[in-house]
Amino acid sequence: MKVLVANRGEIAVRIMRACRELGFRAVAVYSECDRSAPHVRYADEAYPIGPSEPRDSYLRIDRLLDVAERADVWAVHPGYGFLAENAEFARAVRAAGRTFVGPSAEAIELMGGKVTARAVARAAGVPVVPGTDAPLDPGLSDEALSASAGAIGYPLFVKAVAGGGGKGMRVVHEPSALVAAVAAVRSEAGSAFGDQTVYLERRLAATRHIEIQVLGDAHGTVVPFVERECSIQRRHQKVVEESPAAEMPLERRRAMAEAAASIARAVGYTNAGTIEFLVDETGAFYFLEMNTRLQVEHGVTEAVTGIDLVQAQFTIARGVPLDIDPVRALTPNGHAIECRVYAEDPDASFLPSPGRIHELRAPSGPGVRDDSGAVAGSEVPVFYDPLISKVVAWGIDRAQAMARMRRAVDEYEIHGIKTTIPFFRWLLRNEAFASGPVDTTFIDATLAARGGRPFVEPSPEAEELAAIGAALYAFFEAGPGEGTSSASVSAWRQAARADSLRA
Amino acid sequence: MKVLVANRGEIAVRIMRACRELGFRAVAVYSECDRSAPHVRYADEAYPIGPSEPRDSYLRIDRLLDVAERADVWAVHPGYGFLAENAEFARAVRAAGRTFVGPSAEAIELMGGKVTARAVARAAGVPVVPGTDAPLDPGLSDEALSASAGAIGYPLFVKAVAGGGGKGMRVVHEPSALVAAVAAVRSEAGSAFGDQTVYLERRLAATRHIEIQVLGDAHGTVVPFVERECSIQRRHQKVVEESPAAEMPLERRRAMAEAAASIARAVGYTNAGTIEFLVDETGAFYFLEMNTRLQVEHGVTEAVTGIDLVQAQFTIARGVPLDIDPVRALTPNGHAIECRVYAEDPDASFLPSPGRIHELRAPSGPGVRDDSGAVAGSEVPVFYDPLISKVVAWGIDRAQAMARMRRAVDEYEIHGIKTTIPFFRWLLRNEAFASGPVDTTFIDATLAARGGRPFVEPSPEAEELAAIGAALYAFFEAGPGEGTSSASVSAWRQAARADSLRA
Amino acid sequence: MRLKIEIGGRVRTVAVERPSAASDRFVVTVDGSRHDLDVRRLDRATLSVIRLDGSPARTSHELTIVETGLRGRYDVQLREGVFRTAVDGRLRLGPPAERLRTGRQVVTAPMPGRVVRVLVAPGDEVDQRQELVVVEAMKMENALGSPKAGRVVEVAVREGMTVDAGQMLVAIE
Amino acid sequence: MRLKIEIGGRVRTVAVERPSAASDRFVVTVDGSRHDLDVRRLDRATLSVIRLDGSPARTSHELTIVETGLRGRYDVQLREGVFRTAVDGRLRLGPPAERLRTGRQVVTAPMPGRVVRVLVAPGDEVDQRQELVVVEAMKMENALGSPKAGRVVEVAVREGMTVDAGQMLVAIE
Repeated sequence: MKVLVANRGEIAVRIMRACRELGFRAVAVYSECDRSAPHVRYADEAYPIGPSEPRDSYLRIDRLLDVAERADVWAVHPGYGFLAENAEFARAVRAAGRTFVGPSAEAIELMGGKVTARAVARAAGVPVVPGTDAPLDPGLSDEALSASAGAIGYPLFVKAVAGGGGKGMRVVHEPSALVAAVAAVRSEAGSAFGDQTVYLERRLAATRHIEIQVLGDAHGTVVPFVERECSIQRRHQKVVEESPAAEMPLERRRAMAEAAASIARAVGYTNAGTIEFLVDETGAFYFLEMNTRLQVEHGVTEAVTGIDLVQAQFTIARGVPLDIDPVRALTPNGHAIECRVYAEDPDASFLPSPGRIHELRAPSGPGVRDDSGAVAGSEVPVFYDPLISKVVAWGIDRAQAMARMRRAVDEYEIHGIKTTIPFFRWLLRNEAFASGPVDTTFIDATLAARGGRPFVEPSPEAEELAAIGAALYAFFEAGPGEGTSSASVSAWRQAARADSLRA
Repeated sequence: MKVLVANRGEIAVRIMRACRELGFRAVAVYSECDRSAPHVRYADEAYPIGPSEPRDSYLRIDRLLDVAERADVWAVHPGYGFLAENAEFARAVRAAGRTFVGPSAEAIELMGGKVTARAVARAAGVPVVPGTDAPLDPGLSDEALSASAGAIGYPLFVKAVAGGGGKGMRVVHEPSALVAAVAAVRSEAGSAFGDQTVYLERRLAATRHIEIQVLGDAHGTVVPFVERECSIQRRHQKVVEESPAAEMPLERRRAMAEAAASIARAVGYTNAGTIEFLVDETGAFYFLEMNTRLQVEHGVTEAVTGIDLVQAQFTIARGVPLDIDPVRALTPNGHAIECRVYAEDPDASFLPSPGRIHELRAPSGPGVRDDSGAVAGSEVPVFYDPLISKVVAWGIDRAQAMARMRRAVDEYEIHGIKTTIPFFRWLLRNEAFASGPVDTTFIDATLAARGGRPFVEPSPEAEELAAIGAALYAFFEAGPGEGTSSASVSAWRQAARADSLRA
Repeated sequence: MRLKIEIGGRVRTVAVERPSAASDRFVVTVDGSRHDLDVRRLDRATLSVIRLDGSPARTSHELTIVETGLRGRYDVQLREGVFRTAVDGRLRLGPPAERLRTGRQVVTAPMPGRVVRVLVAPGDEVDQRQELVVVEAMKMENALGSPKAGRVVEVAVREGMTVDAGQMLVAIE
Repeated sequence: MRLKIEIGGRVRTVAVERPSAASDRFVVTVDGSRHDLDVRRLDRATLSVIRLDGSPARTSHELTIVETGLRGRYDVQLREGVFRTAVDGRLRLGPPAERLRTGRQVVTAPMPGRVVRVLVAPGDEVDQRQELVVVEAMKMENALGSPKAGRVVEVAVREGMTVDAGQMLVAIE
């Protein structure tokens, strides 16, 4: 039995690990720049699918179907990103007589459109963030638009119906900026998603982003899981997640789980999905959107429930009824935190930092899990999401999980590129984060308050030690004759000569 | 607050991780060959304590006390092995006004002597393996000895009172071999432990080795934990452990836990300790011995209970009352297995294989923990225990834990020395092991049955691939001119020339 | 061996002495203050250093030194973070921090990507860190901010353009 | 390039061809059977190999090659295990397996240690795998067994002696 993993990076390795554990052979696909990537090296079989640009390889449904046929796989797992929420892909895989490890194409379509998803939630009796009930009519006059916006209230978001991953949205603080923002999001969404449709949504103040994982099987069972808190975001994308959420009364947990399950049931949802909510300061929650695939941060849920979500996806895909104790799924055992190690420079507004990883030593030991898509020598390509690995720390309570995560990010050694590790070292020592929940503006507010100061500020002692290190390195590189005064002189001369050659 | 970790290797790193999580600075000690070892690199401070031979460094109480004073630590953690069960060390640390992270010197003495420990167990109403109630009188006549042995029954063990770690014991199958065996063990024990005292113990047939972890605090609380099964042994030393034991009725678990706790209470035991039992085919259990320190295999207990035993050791050492839910401690959440990666050749009767590790890539991902004392480039010295790292796999049940461990040992890459990894790859595919408990003779019986066949038997395809790999390597090493026929000729010539130079 | 080493805009004079080639003890003097060290080179890039003096005594440090490709410029990684260093005193790591805020400054693309928004035009007054251009790369929109308050003197790209790493986007004066 | 490669006592004739230096495609022929491969050298010791033929097709393999210190002798590590190989046909990996059981055989210490027990004397008849000497090393007692059934012709150590790796302990005929 073979499985095609139609993805790359850490999630491809994660899925292949589940394949090995379940006795499936894993078939990898790779673009040109990924020939030597860890997911190819980990696979049992590997097929090239085109140039490095995603649209020429990982987004090519035809080539993926061709590999599925040549390798004769029983199932295709899409991971997250790329084609994971593409209904056409799900349909094509099934039309080819193979199993798509995910929900029905209809569920993907219904919940992938933000406005239809809001309608589903409302119909299921779940509160949604205030906003327009339907997409904006493309021919709407500026006056009608203003009236519509006024009824919702400012600040508000202009959002593309097809948007996602922090793209296709813009915040509007006052009426004068509304028309331009709608035009801009339409244009962006048209080029990014091929769909100019937009709608308006209230921007709630001081909200937390809390989501509920669900699993649904082919027999009508839907199991909701204990929530994940995902409020630490930059550019509307998560970098830190935890489970359970801090300060989550049992009653609210049950209400959110029930809301999520009723949305999933309303669309006959199968396989893994996640319902995202915004929670305001009063504790009221509002449906935000549904992700119809495995979530990046599924590991924190695995840590506190003990349920392997990827294995469960395969169980569901095979049509086997879910055998999960709903109490186990909803009752967190301890606390888990995830830090996403991105090739990004936190000291430069989290700008991507692609390149070659010289050295990579991931943390380990008690309570620490690392899911990586890179090794020493790996190149982080410019073509894809810059996620390198995900560290999950588990503890018997939040304090122990945080202490272990602090220890883990201190252990994490990666050289050659900038990563989010220095941000995590700062965050895990931050009072506000340690003492309780923070809202989704936390990183932006932090960056603004720090005014460009680096997250890890060097002490004079550390600078001195760095100078010592550079000097020792130069000493060793100068060769075995070093250490006598005459050798020092010649090293000076050598350096001078080399410089004059360069000048 | 600083802690002196009076050990080396993986356990020193494990303890230092707990130190970092608890906010203590970790002070390492090192022998000559360990200057660049991972535990030194991980530490905040590091002190040399002498030559590589253990008796000149890690066993030097005077030097350890000197470091404790110079670094001014509040506590000394002995790990396992070396001085961990040395009452004199515990006493000396405390006499110097510092905290010894372990039980009282009196408890170490009482439970470290095998005959006194058996007396404690009997007095606590716990069955012991049939044997002599007192050490053999050195002046005992051969006839009296034979009578004593006959009363116990054959086969039996001659055991040194001070023995441990598989040393200082010999099995006797028939009366004619008795006198010689007693003389041999006396002589061995005299040179190894400085104590010639021996006793006799029945060798039970087809027994399993099952042990109970306990924690005791300074306030009289003793918490027993769910059992560990440790029947996979070579040379009476464990290589694989799991928790819970297979086929363990709840009633027997409670009975064993209660027996262990009553022994601990009987000696006012504080800190971490483990009571080892033999369990026969009927399920009857017998006290074997007590280890008055942290156990190598503590990680499987941490995996199924969520309780950090090393952190708990520090909590106890500070005099803080234990705050552990006894139900959590005794109720396994899922199942965990540990494989000890030793520098030993399983295809040569597990002979040690010291040397330099060229490459080391440890497994990771869902449910897998690796506690390592080595990195690529590390030397496994000839002076110490050859344990490289411990892999623990957790699963929601035994089948999932085994599948994950199989995946993990398949992922484990280590080059340059022989390790027990090939044995684990075989074991995790072995029917007898998969289907239930095995007894302590499993490895010996397996080795005998295999008659020297390697644990991982090469397929013809694999041999062919290895030939291809060697050829490709030779091709690349021959340099960039390779690939044309003339270059091939010159490579042949080079090889011939190099050979003639060597000849 | 005597070296000039620049870190964070400050140049230090560093002397390295190994009293005996048979020993791993080094004496390194930084701007006149002396450090006794036990040094092991674990591999080409990795040093294990134990300080034999100081308070607390005998602190253990692991340092990784990565050559950046420019002669004498190393990235030194400690537990505390990464430090860009320039060895021998003649290679300046760009202008000192104070000078960054004055004169003509050029904003370049930090990675290859596509310009998705240009938010300023020549002549615009901008604040420090005000967003100038948004470049999409690695699945993300990356807003590039102004290095200082000033006036936009040149905009070298337009929306939709593909840019290479290091390519000039906007100049500020 | 043509090579003789010995693994497990069997010598194979292997030819390596790289049709174009611009491509990563290799054709390797082993004893006349041809393999088309896509080969990447990830670092000096590590190769990623995808087979372009065979059934199943396109299997992915990672191979690590470690030089043993003896010219032409490499340890090749695959997922399936480690293979000791001798390249170029002139270095034999010791006598073939059948010969191991005949003639004079020497048992040597596999690691430095201390002899704690000598269990045989010259003239003793021993079975295959019967324990001859116990060497204590690395905290363990290691019983060294006879490579074959035969007679002890020499015992070169006594209890208490310290031995080096490779030092002869016992000879069997």
